Amino acid sequence: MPKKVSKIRLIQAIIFSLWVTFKNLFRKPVTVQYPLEKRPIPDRWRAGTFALTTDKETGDENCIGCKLCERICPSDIIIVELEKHSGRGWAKTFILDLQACIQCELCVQVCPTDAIVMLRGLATPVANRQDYILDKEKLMENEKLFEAAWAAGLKLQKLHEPKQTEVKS
Amino acid sequence: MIYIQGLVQSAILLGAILGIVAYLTWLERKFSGRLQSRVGPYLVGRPHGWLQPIADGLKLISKEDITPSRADRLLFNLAPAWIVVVSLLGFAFLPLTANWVLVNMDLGLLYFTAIGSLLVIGVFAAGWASNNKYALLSSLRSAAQIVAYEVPLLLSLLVPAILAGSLDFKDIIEAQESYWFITFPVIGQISFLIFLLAALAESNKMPFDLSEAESELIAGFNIEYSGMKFAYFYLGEYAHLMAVSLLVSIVFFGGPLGPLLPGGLWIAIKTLAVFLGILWIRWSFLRIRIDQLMMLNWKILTPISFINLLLAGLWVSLNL
Amino acid sequence: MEGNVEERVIERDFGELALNMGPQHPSTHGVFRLKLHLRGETVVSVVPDIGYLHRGVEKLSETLDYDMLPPIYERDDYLSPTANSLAFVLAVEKLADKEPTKRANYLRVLTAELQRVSSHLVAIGTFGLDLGGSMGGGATLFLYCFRDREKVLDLMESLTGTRFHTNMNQIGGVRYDVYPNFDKDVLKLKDYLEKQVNEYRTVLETNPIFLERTRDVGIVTPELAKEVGASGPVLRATGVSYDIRKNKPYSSYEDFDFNLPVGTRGDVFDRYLVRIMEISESLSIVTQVIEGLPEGPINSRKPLKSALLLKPPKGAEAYAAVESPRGELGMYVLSDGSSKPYRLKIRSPSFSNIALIPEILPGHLIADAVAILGSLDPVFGDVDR
Amino acid sequence: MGTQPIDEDKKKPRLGLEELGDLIRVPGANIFLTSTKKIFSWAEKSSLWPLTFGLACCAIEMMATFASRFDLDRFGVITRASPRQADLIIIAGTVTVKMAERIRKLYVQMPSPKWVIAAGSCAISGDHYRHIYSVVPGVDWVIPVDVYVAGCPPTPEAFMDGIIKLQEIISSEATNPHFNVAAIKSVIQDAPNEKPKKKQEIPKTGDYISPDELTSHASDLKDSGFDYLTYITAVDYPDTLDVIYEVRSIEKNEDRSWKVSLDHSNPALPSISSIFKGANWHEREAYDLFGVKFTDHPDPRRILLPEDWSGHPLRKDYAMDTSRLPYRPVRKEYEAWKEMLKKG
Repeated sequence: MPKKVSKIRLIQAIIFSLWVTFKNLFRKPVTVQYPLEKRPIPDRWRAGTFALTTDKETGDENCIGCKLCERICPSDIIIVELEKHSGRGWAKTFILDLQACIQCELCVQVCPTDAIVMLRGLATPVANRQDYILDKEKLMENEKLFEAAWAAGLKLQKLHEPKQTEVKS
Repeated sequence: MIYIQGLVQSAILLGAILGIVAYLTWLERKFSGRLQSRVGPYLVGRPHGWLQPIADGLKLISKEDITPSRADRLLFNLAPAWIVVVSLLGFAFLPLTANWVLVNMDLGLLYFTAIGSLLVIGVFAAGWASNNKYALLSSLRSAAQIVAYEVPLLLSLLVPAILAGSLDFKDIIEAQESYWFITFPVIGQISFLIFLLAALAESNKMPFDLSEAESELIAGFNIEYSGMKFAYFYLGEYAHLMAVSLLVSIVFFGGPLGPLLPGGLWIAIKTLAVFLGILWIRWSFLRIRIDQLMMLNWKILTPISFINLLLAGLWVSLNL
Repeated sequence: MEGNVEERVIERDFGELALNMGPQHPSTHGVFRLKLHLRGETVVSVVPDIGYLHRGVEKLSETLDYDMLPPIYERDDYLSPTANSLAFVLAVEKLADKEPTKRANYLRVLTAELQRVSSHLVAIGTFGLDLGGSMGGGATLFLYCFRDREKVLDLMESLTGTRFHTNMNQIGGVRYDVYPNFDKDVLKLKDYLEKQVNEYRTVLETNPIFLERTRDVGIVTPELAKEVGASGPVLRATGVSYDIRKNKPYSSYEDFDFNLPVGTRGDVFDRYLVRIMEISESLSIVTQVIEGLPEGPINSRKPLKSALLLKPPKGAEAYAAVESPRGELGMYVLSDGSSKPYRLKIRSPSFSNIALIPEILPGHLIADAVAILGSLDPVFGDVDR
Repeated sequence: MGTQPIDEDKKKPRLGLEELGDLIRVPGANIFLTSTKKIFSWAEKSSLWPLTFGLACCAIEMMATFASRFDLDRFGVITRASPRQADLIIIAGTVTVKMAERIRKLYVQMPSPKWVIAAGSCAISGDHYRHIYSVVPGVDWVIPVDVYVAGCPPTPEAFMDGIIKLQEIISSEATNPHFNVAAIKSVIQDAPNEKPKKKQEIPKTGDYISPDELTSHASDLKDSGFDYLTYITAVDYPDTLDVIYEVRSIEKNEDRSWKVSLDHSNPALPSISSIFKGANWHEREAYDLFGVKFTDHPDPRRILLPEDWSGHPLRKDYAMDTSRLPYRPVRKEYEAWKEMLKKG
């Protein structure tokens, strides 16, 4: 608890607060000049938009229409319709309504095939809110636009897998 | 003929001042930006946003002009004009070089402070006419504040006047040939400090910007003003600040006096330095409370400036 | 304008000026409305009005599964999101008798303490804004605090992917593990912040204007604070040394060694002091976490699948509280045996702290009222829920 | 109010230059006027002053965008606290019914031309709160929006993208296709009447006392050192309405909790706000959300919801009053939009 400040300390304090601001006058500003330069986006970025991935070798969609993401979404913005042919499930429709997304990444976490990922790129602002409804085509296109973030379903699930054997004896 | 000459001169002066004032707002934004380790205006007129004041001005012109339905229309529209006119009037008596002044007057210093104190009428009218409680509170605050701080302001300005033996700016400048009044031991510095504080209070700048206290009274007396009328307040505020800086540089820093460079340049440099100093103070301190403000004035500044004035008078009369 | 001049500005009730402050006001810290009655500039009486951000989270909880809920609560107290989800997760773990792993506990402490730092930096910054306006030194303090907060946010972003809505806590553990070199980043942050915090302390605690504005303003007595249920820095500033982290340790807080800054007079200055001292304490906890981070899994449950719904026993109820930057944040959960809570009550610290306002505001000037409100540091997502 | 969709376009023509162009019949006048218009729209986009106005989490991120690291001042964007001097209102956060009319008022107070950015999921659509009784599903039910910025909360970069997008809109002078509420009005339906669930027994635990003992119980506890009121809340059990109290002794580091069981038809019990001052607000909340009446309460008003609200939302049988708010079924809305797009 500070005592009553003496006169000399008072003047000191005034000079010190002027000094603190003065010091900053000659420091380089911390500003990142956004449209001109961009700050690095970390690997685990999940403030961006989404994409549906395709298999690198076969070119098939990864989504099997299992509806796990639809079930887990707290915001209830994912709509998946399942159709079955050629021995596996496919998403007939896949709609992700970015208007109400809370970017919790739960859909990514539960995905058993790494089909839905978050991207290291921002969703562009729109003048028409319907433009934020991402249907399957848009989500597939998104994959080419930005690179995917670190988190993917299988990776996260492996991280959460309780270790089989105790490490410590 | 003399009228036309005066008209032309004042038109030039007016244009120059308005241009300078517009760019002072830009300067403040850049300067405060650097103090706060950011960049300030940059993208409008790249680099460094030198078109920013022009954009602001043009935008304010094109905005809708709103008069609240229950406002006092006459006063509401008169107040911004009053503020601008009064703050520009001050420049008429301030010498800009050693021998160039629009109106030369024996009582220049007194007249300048008299004009300056008229500002309060505009502020009060604006606050009252807006029919808004925040504006009313703000205008009451600012009336109390400006009227109270006139006392130490004038008393501290009288010190240089006594030292120079005249109220004429020309004489004051001439008297500083040998030394600037700021360097006068004790008396000069005290009167400078008191003047600075009182001037900050009078022009509503931090730490005394109670009438515009954003966190308390939202925007103060100009809360209901939009578009160009608001721009007038902005303009008036900065013009007044510039006038005060100019006055300080003349009365305490020897105005146009200085080696090598021409007088006009010296006065510009000094004014700018004082202006930046005021900004530096502004962006470094918190606001004080209204009762503390009044306490500071009546219990500290006014007595000290009285004593200071007395000392100055004694010194001058003993030397004579 | 014709008409009675007095009638235009002055209310008819005995010369008092009724002033409406908010919900849009620069210094109400969100959407808060105060109906002030002024005599001159002195506040005679005050009627607070809340609920402008009432989003019905408690109702929403009854419609969602337990596993979907933690990210929802992070939007409540948006300055320290993990504290919210932590309280919920602890309550559900109590309810369903799940024990998180040790490493998960440490990581929960880590994010919670980092967010306490960032939250207190916002509190001090906006407090500066209240005292100094957006066109002066207050703005400078605000911007410095936000500049330093960005460093914390950058760390959170590299750890969890977003700047503050981390979604770190999950029932049974945490979502993310630390990345390599995380400890170096944390230590760098600690060194930087400690230097900055010391600088702010020297500037503010000797600054005559700051002292005049804050000392002996808005005094809360310990009795009043207890009766109203104030918690956090507001309670500790009155001299009551009570902190859930110390008194009822959760999430292995008992492993860490830290002090509780306690005030003496319960005024605005003490509340500021407790906050800024807690920043240093939190930084020390963070280093202790980094040093003692145990190996092991980060989650004790099987990986999240919507097929594996958590169903606590019927009729089980639990109350778990954490020390959020604003005070005791508790969650009361009642289960009806299904995968959704039957009833969820959020005991929010800001709600109780704000209830002090009608008690302490009268007698102060408007400028003090703003300072007092700032020193209570309410978050309206937390008040209104 | 929130329920009334905005059909009329709010924007006035800038400066009324179009009318002027018709009056002046000088060759080249129109070129002069278009270039003047261009200059003014450049000025407008270069000097956007937003209102100091934040609602929730997004406001914190907005503040961060104004702060040194991102510094919106570079765009010429500085905040004004008075709506009269603002050109732009950034809706950053959830819009509730209680707040909606204030937002409308603020918007009306701004001088035109004026712009609106809806930042964050809550402002765009109401987010996960959009079915909740007190939340407006998207601020465009209240005021017309120019730019939507997604995110929860949007990162500062997204905010700046939003500003840039708005600048593009201003300089292109495109009339923005505001969200057409009428188009989806057909799919807005009444909130589904929740079927009363089967009354299942939920076992109760804890100390129950009768309402008559309440005040004496509370004051006894207070005298014995339990002077800290933690919380008061209520639970709507299938058969009864229970009020839960919890107090604490800081010295002993102990909690005491007790419950009072009330009947659904007339839930009334004495107030303890004379014993614990803090009970005042907690009891008001219990009244507001559950309809528990506290007989000698000093200030028996609603606390969170507007005064004229009907019903007590946390009761299990509460049906949403759809005359106040539209209920938004996402899927149906989506289908309607799809059809609209198909039609062109």
